[in-house]
Amino acid sequence: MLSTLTFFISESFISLRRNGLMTMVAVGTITVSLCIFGFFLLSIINMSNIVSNLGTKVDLVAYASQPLTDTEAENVRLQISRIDGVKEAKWISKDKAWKDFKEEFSDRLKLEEIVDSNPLPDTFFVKMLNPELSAKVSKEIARISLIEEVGFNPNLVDKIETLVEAFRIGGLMLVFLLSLATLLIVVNTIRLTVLARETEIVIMRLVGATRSFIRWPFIIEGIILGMLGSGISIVIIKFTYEAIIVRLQNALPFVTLFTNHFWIGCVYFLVAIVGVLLGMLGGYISVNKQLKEEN
Amino acid sequence: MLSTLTFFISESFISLRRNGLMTMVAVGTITVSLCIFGFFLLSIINMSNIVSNLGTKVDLVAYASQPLTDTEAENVRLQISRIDGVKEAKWISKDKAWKDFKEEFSDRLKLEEIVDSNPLPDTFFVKMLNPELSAKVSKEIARISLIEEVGFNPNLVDKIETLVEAFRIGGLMLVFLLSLATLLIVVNTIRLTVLARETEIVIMRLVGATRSFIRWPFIIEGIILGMLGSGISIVIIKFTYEAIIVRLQNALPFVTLFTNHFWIGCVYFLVAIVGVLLGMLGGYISVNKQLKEEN
Amino acid sequence: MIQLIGVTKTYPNGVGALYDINLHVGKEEFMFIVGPSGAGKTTLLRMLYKEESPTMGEVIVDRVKVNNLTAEQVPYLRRNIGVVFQDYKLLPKRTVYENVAFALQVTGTPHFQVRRRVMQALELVALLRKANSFPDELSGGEKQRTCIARAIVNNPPILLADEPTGSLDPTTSWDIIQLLDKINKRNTTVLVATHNKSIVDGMKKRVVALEGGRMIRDQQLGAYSGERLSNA
Amino acid sequence: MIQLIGVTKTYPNGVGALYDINLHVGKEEFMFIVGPSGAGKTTLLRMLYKEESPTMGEVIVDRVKVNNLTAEQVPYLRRNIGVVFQDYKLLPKRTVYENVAFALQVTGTPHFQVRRRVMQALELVALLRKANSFPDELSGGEKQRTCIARAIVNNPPILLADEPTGSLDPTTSWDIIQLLDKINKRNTTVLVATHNKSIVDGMKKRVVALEGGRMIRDQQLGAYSGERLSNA
Ligand SMILES: Nc1ncnc2c1ncn2[C@@H]1O[C@H](COP(=O)(O)OP(=O)(O)OP(=O)(O)O)[C@@H](O)[C@H]1O
Ligand SMILES: Nc1ncnc2c1ncn2[C@@H]1O[C@H](COP(=O)(O)OP(=O)(O)OP(=O)(O)O)[C@@H](O)[C@H]1O
Ligand SMILES: [Mg+2]
Ligand SMILES: [Mg+2]
Repeated sequence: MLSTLTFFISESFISLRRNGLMTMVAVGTITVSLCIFGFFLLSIINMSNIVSNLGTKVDLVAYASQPLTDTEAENVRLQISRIDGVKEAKWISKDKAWKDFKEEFSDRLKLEEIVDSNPLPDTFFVKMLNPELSAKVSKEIARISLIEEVGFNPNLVDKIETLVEAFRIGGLMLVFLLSLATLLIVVNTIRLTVLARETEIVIMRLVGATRSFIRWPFIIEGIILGMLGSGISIVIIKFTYEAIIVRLQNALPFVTLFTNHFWIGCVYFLVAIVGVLLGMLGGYISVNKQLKEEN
Repeated sequence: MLSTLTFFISESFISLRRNGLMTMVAVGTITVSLCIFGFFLLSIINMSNIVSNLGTKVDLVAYASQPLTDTEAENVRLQISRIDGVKEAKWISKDKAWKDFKEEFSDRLKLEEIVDSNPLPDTFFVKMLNPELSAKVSKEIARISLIEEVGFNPNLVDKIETLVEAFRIGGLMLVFLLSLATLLIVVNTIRLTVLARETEIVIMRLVGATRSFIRWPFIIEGIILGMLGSGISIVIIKFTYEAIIVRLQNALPFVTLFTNHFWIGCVYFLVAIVGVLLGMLGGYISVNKQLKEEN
Repeated sequence: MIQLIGVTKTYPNGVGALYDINLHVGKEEFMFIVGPSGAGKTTLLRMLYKEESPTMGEVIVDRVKVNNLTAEQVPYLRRNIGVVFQDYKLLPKRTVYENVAFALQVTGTPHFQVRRRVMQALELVALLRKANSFPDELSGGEKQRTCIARAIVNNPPILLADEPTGSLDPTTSWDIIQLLDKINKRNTTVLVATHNKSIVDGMKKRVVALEGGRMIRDQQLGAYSGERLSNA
Repeated sequence: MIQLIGVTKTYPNGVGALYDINLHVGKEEFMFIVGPSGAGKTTLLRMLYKEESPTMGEVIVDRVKVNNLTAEQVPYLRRNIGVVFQDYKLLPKRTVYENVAFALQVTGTPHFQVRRRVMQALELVALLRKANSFPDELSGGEKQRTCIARAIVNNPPILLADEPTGSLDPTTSWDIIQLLDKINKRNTTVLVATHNKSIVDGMKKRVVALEGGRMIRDQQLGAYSGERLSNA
C-alpha cells in the first residue's frame, strides 16, 4: 500500500518535470488566480475595517438631567455598563463636553459671546456589544435616575454602519463568487494539461491500467501544482501587503490598516487551503472527464 | 491577399470547431477572467462614488461678520463664486443655519433654554473645482468685506476626501494589476492550447509552411476566443449588475449606485477591448514562443 | 481460447470494416492474418482487447464474453493480452525502460521483479543500449521493438502482433518472428497480422486472409497468397 | 542535385547516428538506402530538408548549402522536397483531403488548382474513397498512402521516401514503387530508405547501404544484401 503511494507520488513528480513548460504555465495561472483571491480577501477585510473606523465607536448617547459629581457619574456609568448587551460606557464630564464642543465649532459659533454658562449636560457614550439591542437598552438606560434623555448616534454614523454591514455581506458574497471563479480557472488549466495528455491516458488504458491507477498520479499532480501555486502566491501577497502597509500608513496616518498577525495568517492559510483543494479537485475533475469519455 | 485572409479566417474557425473541448475551456477561462475584471471595475467606480457621496460637498465655509440682507448675501455669493478655482458658492441664511443646527443637536444641547437670540452668522458653503487651491482661495474670500472668517470643512469630511483620493489611486493601480493578471491567465490558457498542438505546428513547418502562415490562424483564433469570452462576460456582467442595482437600491436607499449609462457602456467597451486584445496578444505570444523553439 | 461468432463491425462514421467473421483460435495456435491494406486486420485484433466493440456478433476470449465486460473489468482482460500495436503507442514522456515497465507496474508487480523482467525483455529485442532513450530519440525499428518488448514482458497467455516487422530489416524481422514462435511454444496463443510475404511463407502456420472485411481464406500450413500455395 | 561531404551527426543525447558520409546523387537518379534498424537511414534523409543539422560536414541540395539557410528560408527548401515520413506525420485534426491540400496551400496555390491536384494525387494512391476521413479513422496502410500523396502532390524536384511500404501489402507496395519510378522518370530525384528486400532486388537501382552510421556499400544496379548480388 505504502509502496503504491510512493509509486504514485514519484510518478507525479516525474510527469511534472517532463511536462516542464506545461507545469510552469499551470503553476503560473494558479498563482495569479490565488493572488487575486488573496488580495481581494485582504482588501475586503481592510475596507470594512476602515469604514467601521470612520464612524465613532458610539452606539448610544445618554445625557444627565443635572450636573453630576464624580461619584454620581461613576455610579451611573457602572449602572449603564451592567445592562445586558452593553460593551462599555464612558463618562464625558459637562466641562470636557463643553470644551470639546467649543473646539470643534469654534469657527462657526460665537457662543461664548452670548452664553456664559456651560449649556451642555454630563454625557455618557455607550458602546453596544450587539447594536440590534440598542432600542431595548436605550429604554433601560432612560430608567436610571439622573439620566434625562438617551439618543442614538448621529445620522452619518448610522449610514456608515449600514454601509459596513452591506460591505460585509457583499464582501462575503464576492469572496464566494471569486472562489468559484478561481476554481473554474484552475480546473480549466488542469483540464487543458490533461487534454494535452489525452494520448497518454488512452495508451495507459490500452496496456491494462485501471482508472484509479491513472487517476491518482493526476490528482497528486494537481495537489502539487496547487501547493506550488499557493506557496508562491502567499510569498507574493505577504511582501506586497507589507510594502503597501508601510506606504499607506505614512500617506494616510488616520487610516488604520489591518495588521493583526493572527487574522492575516488566517488569510494565508485560507489561500493555501483553497490552492491545494483546487489543485486536487481540478486534477480529479479533469482526469475523470477524460476517463469517462471512453466506454 | 483577400483570399489569403479568408483562408486564414476559415482555417481559424475550422480549428476552433475541431478542437471543440479545448475551445470551450479557453473561452470559459477568458470569460471568468473578464468577469472578474469587469465587476472589479464597476466596484471601484461605485465605491469611490459612494464614499464621495458620504462627505458633504463642501470644501470651505465662510461666515459673515454681521447679519446680511438678501441683496448683500447674493452680492457676496457672486463675489465668492467668481474667484478662480471655486466651483460654486451657496448661501445659508442665519435663520436657516440656526434651524438646522437646533434640529441636528436637539437632543444634546439645551440651547433654547439659555439662548434666546440666534448665535449663528450667515454662512456660505463653497465647493472647489480643485481642492488643492483651497488655501489660496480661502485667503481671497477672507478679503471680501462682510466676511469675517473662513474655515475648512469639518474633520470627518476631510478624512473621507483623502480616503476617496486614496481609493481612486489604489483603484487605478489595482485595475492595472488586474489587467496584467488577466493577460497572464489568458496568455497561459492560449499557450496551453498551442502547446497541445505542438505536433501540429511541427508538422506544418516540416511540409514547408512559413512562420507567418502558421502564426496568422492562431492569432485570429485568439481574437475569436477573446471576442467570445468578452461577449459572454459582458452579458453576464450586465444582467448581474442590473439585478444587484435593483436589490441594493432597495436595501440601502441612501446609497446612490452608479447607473450612468454612458460610463457603464464605457466599462463594457473596455471589457470588450481588453478581451479582444488579450486574445490577439495571447495567440501571438504563445504561437511565437512555440515557433521560436525550433532552430 | 479465442472465438468470434458472426462479428460485424461498422465504425461510427459508417465505414464497414468487418462482415460476419466466424473464427476459432485454439490455446496453442500461431496464426497469421493477412490481407490488403484496409482489409480489417487491425479492426479484428481491436475487438479482442475491446478497443472497439462489434456492431453485431459475439467475441469470446478465454471463455469470457468480451462484449459484457464493464469498464472496470476491461483492464484485467487487457493484462492477459499482450499487444504489439501497428503504430507502437509508446508513452511519449517515458523512456524505453519505463514504457516496458509500465505494463508490469499496472499489475502491481514488486519493484525488484520489474527491473529483472524488463531487462530480460529488452535483451530479447536487442534494445538494452536504448533503455534510457525517449521514444522521440528512437529509430522506427527501435520503437517497434520497444512495443514488442512491452507486449511480451508479463508473459500474457495471448499475444497479438499487428504488423510487428513493418519497420524492421529482414534479419531482425526473422529474429522477431522466431521469438514469437518460441513464445507460442510456451503455451501462448499468438496472432500476427502482417504483410510480410516471406515470413508468412517461411513459417508455414495457419493463415487467415481478409479482404474488404470478409474472411476469404482459412488454411492450416498456409502461405501469404492463396494462388501461390496451390502452385507450390 | 544532392551532395553530402564528410557528414557526421551526433544527436544531443550523445548517440552517434552518422559518421563521415560522402555521397553524390544526380538530378535524375533513383536511389535506395538500406541497412538494419538504427543504421542512420532516417537521420541521413533528415539532413536534406534540415529537420536535423549535421554536427560536422556539408549538405548541399540543388546547389544551396543547407547548413547556411536561415529559419526564414527553410520553408522554401522544404517545398522543393517531398517527404514520405516513416511515421507519416499527418495533421490529426484534418481530413485526408485537407492534409494533402495543405502542402499546396502553403505555397499559395490558387483554390481551383488545389482541388484538382489533390484529387489526382489521391487517385494515384487509391484513396479517393477516404478523402473526408480523419487520420484516426484510417488503417495503417491508408495513412501511409496519404503521406505519399502529400509528398508528391506539388511535383517537387526531389522526393524522399522513408520506408514508404512498411504498412503496405506486397501488391500495393509494388504499385507505389512503380509510381515513384514513374515520378523519377519525370525528372525527379528519388531517394527511398527501405527494408523491403524484394522491392530493392526487383528494381535494380543504385543501392547505398549503411551500418552503424557508416556507409558500407554504394552500388549501381544493386540488391538488398551485398552478398546476394555477388551470388547473382
Ligand atoms: N477508427 C476508425 N474509424 C473509421 N473507420 C476506420 C477506423 N479505423 C479503421 N477504419 C476503416 O476500417 C477499414 C479497416 O481498417 P483496418 O485498420 O482494420 O485495416 P487493416 O487491415 O489493418 O489495414 P492496414 O494493413 O492498412 O493496417 C479501413 O477502410 C479503414 O479506413
Ligand atoms: N532524435 C534523436 N535523438 C537521439 N537519438 C536519435 C534520434 N533519432 C534517432 N536517434 C538514434 O540514431 C540512430 C540512427 O537512427 P535512424 O532513425 O537514422 O535509424 P534508421 O536507419 O532510420 O532505422 P530504422 O530502420 O529503424 O528506421 C539510432 O541509434 C537512433 O536511436
Ligand atoms: Mg492495420
Ligand atoms: Mg528510420
